[in-house]
Amino acid sequence: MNRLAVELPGLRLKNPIMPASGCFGFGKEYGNLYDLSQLGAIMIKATTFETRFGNPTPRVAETASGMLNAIGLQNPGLQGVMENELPWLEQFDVPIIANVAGTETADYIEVAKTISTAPNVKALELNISCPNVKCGGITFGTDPQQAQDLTAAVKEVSEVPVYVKLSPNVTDIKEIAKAVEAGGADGITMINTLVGMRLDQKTGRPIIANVTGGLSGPAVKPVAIRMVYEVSQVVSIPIIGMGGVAETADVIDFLSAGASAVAVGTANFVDPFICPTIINELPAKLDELGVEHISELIGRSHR
Amino acid sequence: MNRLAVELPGLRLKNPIMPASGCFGFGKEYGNLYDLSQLGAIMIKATTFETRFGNPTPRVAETASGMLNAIGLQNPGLQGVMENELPWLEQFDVPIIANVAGTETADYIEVAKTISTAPNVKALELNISCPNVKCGGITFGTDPQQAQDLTAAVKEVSEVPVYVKLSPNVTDIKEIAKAVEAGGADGITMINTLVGMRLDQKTGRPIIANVTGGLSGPAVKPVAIRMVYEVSQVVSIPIIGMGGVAETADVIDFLSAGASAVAVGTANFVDPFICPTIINELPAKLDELGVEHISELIGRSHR
Amino acid sequence: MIIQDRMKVTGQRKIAKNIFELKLSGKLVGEINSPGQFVHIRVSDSFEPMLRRPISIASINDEKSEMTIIYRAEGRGTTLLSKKVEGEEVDVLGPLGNGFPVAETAEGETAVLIGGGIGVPPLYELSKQLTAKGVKCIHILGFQTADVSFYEEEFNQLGDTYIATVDGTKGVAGFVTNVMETINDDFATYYSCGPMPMLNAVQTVYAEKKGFLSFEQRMGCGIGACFACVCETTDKSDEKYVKVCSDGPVFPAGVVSI
Amino acid sequence: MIIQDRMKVTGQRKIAKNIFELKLSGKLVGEINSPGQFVHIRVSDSFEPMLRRPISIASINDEKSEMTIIYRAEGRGTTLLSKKVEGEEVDVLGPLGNGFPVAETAEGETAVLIGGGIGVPPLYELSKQLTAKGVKCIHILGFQTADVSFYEEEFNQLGDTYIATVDGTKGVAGFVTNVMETINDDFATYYSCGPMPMLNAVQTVYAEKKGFLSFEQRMGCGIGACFACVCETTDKSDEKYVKVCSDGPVFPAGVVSI
Ligand SMILES: Cc1cc2nc3c(=O)[nH]c(=O)nc-3n(C[C@H](O)[C@H](O)[C@H](O)COP(=O)(O)OP(=O)(O)OC[C@H]3O[C@@H](n4cnc5c(N)ncnc54)[C@H](O)[C@@H]3O)c2cc1C
Ligand SMILES: Cc1cc2nc3c(=O)[nH]c(=O)nc-3n(C[C@H](O)[C@H](O)[C@H](O)COP(=O)(O)OP(=O)(O)OC[C@H]3O[C@@H](n4cnc5c(N)ncnc54)[C@H](O)[C@@H]3O)c2cc1C
Ligand SMILES: Cc1cc2nc3c(=O)[nH]c(=O)nc-3n(C[C@H](O)[C@H](O)[C@H](O)COP(=O)(O)O)c2cc1C
Ligand SMILES: Cc1cc2nc3c(=O)[nH]c(=O)nc-3n(C[C@H](O)[C@H](O)[C@H](O)COP(=O)(O)O)c2cc1C
Ligand code: FES
Ligand code: FES
Repeated sequence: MNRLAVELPGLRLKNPIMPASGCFGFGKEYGNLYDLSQLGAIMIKATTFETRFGNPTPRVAETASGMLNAIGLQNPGLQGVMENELPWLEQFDVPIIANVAGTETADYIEVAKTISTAPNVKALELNISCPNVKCGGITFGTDPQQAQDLTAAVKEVSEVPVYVKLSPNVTDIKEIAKAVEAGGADGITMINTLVGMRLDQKTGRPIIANVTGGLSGPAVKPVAIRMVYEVSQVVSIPIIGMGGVAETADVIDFLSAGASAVAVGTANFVDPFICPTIINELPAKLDELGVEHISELIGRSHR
Repeated sequence: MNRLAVELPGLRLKNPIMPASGCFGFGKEYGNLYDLSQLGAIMIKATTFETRFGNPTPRVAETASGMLNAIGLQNPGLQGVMENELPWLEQFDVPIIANVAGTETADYIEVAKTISTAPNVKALELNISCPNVKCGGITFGTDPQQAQDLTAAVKEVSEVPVYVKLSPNVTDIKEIAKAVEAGGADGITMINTLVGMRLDQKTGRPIIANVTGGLSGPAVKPVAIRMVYEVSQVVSIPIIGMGGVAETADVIDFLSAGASAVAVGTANFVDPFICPTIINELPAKLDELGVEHISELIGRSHR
Repeated sequence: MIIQDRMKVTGQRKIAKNIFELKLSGKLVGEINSPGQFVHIRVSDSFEPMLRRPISIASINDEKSEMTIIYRAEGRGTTLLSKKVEGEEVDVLGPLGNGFPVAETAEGETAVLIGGGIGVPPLYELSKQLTAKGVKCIHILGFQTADVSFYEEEFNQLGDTYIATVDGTKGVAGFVTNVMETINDDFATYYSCGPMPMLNAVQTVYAEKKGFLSFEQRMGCGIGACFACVCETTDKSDEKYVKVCSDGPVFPAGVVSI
Repeated sequence: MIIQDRMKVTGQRKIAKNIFELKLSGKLVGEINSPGQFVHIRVSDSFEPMLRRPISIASINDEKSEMTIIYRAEGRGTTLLSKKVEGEEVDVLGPLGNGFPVAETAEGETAVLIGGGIGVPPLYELSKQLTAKGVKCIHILGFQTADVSFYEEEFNQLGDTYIATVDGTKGVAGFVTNVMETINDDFATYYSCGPMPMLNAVQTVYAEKKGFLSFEQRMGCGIGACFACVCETTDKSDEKYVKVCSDGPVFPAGVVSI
């Protein structure tokens, strides 16, 4: 028996650890550093229908125990991802979760329909929470009805289970979670970034060219844990938790809060080997906690 | 001319630096460490009509570059504050901003009516954003209509200008800000804490007895700066900014974002002399920035 | 008076598994007025970790303006503290709180000092001051296991010292209460510091005795301003509370509701 | 190959106002393949500061597996780096990016190396490798003021070295371009690293020449995965872009849209 294996809709995970979307590109760079087959899954960078250049630079700024980013969904577009990125990833024994983004419903549908047919794409992650694009993205993520409708529309065309990625920039995240569940979501991924800003000390102007950026990293972990704790108690679909995971102990916290698997974002930049390191450390951590199988930890904060 | 002096409704501030509510008690403890007359103002701990014991302990937990608290508005009640706390503070040449809290509108009115008559209370800070009490508090802070109504009701009875303290736990803080301005608020203070959680590694249970707590400290500064930036562009009443101020550079950032004065919360626990230290460092900082008077910095991020 | 002092590390050594003895010198030492007071230590100049760490003063050397603290390096903060080397400076706020009342035991009387784990350190300075004034001290020190026990020799030099370890690897097998049962009870006062369940047990066994207990709570400010560290009192009439940091950490037995 | 190495500090000294020269040894040095590559340094084991800092490799000593970096201690991260002392370990990711092409200048030809401020360091290893293969190097180094200038002596030993300072406190008063105007233009190649406006000016003055420019951008990952460090290219046809960290930091003049 594999103590770390977790089964989720569409996903047979060797272990519950995967890089978060946008923090791992399409895997190539990290694939030069270690064998990607070690990973539970890979959440690839957001794919839009058209090629996107993204926002002007500077696109990142450092903050206390965190960072801001406003990449703006730069990606080679659906065709590029289908032709170059996904086939390259097929050499690894790892399920791919394709992060799908767009400006309007039609875009999402187009991308979802096509990308869900790629042989290694085992699930979609519907990005309704990107704070860094002018239209679409986050507006779907802050209105329950829109979130539900988009989920339902994408579910209709997708060949694989659909996870919806929630924005933390809302008054009541439980409401959005229930809406996407009602829309037919197979799972939830959370959280995307909190909208933040950093100013240049000398000029007083925003450092990020896009003015605002998304806050990620250990700084946001308390908010992420709280939201996973809240949402896991009001929906019955599984959650892939993220937001500030930087070490093995953080994974335990997300599982305890109610997540069934965990994604690692910003920490990949600090330590490019963080995902395999955590995977290797998990068994000893389970021993320390006196737990046989990792799934026993899920939701123990509120059991 | 005093380069640091700032004038706000009801408040003639020697300088724009004041301790934030709940992080300075009623001044006695810090009064043993330095002369409180140096401060621009003092925001005293939330006062409710009745004496409150607050939440069970543990009430605080540390997080990456921040902390969680769930004190639960412990305070000696209106009568105790009027009889013991405010008179003691009269020995100092410093305006007091009284943080007013309650469960329902009637409580707020009762406290506001009485406390605004104290000779050294120059303004009220309406706490509609405390995340750590079961009812009242934050619900007023997340619904624009309720926020507006409460503001209007308190304005009616208050003898001094009323500032409303906003919660960051909302989808659109601009909306709430506009509502309290419409309700007659003389100013806005922001931000209160973000709702967060920390779990015990061994048991997986929440560390804070109240389960959730309010996140403060440098970790939240990017969110606070973004919100001050947003709100200052849609209201014409002044803002007292806070959230993660820990050094002089942070003050510059809040002013640049659009605040007219700045409160220091959590950092008092790390360095009890932080307020006077910042006040002493400000003139040199203005020189460095080539600014004659501190008010020239206000809102320069979006001018 | 409470001061914020950049104290100099004059020595640091490991005295048991994960247990460190750190010596700090600075003018703060001149302000200490009773054993059992504590200091609030900033372990890093950055905001990570954010909060100060409360640690009891284990002994003081007035001539050298030096104090010793003993702590377990466990979490992020104390682990960083354990890396400080001689010559480095540490930002210390203190002395804080009210310590053990030495005056409550008269010359010639006997006092029993009961410590558990990292509650043991403040009892050392207490015993030094009590024995110096002619009080006979009996020490009962409880530890998890022999590996993490410390200062047996130091306490032995001041008075009879009994060790209890939960796993029996040193001294009596069991808890401090197992030792307490074997001790003559013609003593005047007891003083105790350790985990809550231990304080509770001690207070129950010695219900008839005059005693003083030192408490722990998670802290924010450490000086009484933030209301993080409150404990309810046994006086339920008026929702009374005390703050561990500024009213305590030492309270007469029976005051704090355990 | 890119590796993550805990490199040992073998020396650190201040060489100008706020400018430090740090020597690090470790197996990473064996992976460096061209001057102008950089490393991504984690300055603390905590998450504050969060991100790694990109710093160019200024020179390498293969026998000692040692490299030198030169940096300005300015913000939180570089200030922490400047506190590291001999014997400490530093977490370094590298070597990263593609450096200056030494092969583009043939033996016997002349190369002009133009550096500005903290853009000067990578030119030192470049000059060492060019001169070693028999290229004549002319160095033009621009600084704000004499106080922050460094390595004049080191560059002088490799070839003619001209200094320009904005305030005229050392060398020519003005910018590197003021020196460039006085230089014989029968050289084969130029290489440049410095602030954007300087690169732009250099590129414009030497529009007819073969040149290579090293760029800076704020970075996240440093290895090409996060798209933080993109620059638009002059090829506007297809929204083309390059990543400074993995496609650069060195590009042929004219490729990146400045
Ligand atoms: C008055 C007083 C005196 C103390 N004296 C000593 C002593 O002499 N020696 C010693 O080893 N320990 C002592 N402690 C306990 C010590 O403060 C904690 O072990 C320490 O703060 C834990 O920090 P960390 O960095 O190891 O853990 P982390 O897990 O990183 O701590 C996270 C946060 O929780 C707080 N915290 C965690 N455990 C405790 C605890 N048991 N009590 C209070 N706060 C805690 C920390 O201060 C910090 O804010 C004392 C505590 C108090 C209140
Ligand atoms: C490829 C490359 C090579 C470099 N080589 C050198 C060198 O050899 N010597 C040297 O002194 N400097 C060099 N720099 C610039 C150096 O990276 C920054 O000065 C440094 O990151 C600033 O960090 P800080 O802690 O001082 O500032 P902070 O203000 O604390 O930095 C905050 C954040 O902004 C980033 N940042 C700030 N300024 C810059 C900048 N100019 N370029 C990129 N990121 C920045 C930091 O990396 C950090 O993420 C290089 C930059 C790049 C991209
Ligand atoms: C540089 C960067 C780029 C990101 N791009 C995306 C993206 O394309 N799609 C998406 O859904 N989330 C994106 N995110 C959000 C992360 O997937 C993740 O939700 C967030 O960063 C919180 O996790 P962390 O704290 O571990 O980074 C990005 C985050 C960062 C830092
Ligand atoms: C321990 C603690 C107690 C607080 N109590 C109150 C309170 O009673 N009323 C209130 O309006 N805000 C209260 N706050 C919020 C602060 O006033 C401030 O809005 C927040 O902490 C953000 O600022 P900071 O990051 O500088 O701490 C409290 C914060 C802390 C940390
Ligand atoms: S720790 Fe703040 S009141 Fe005790
Ligand atoms: S820094 Fe991440 S792509 Fe260049």
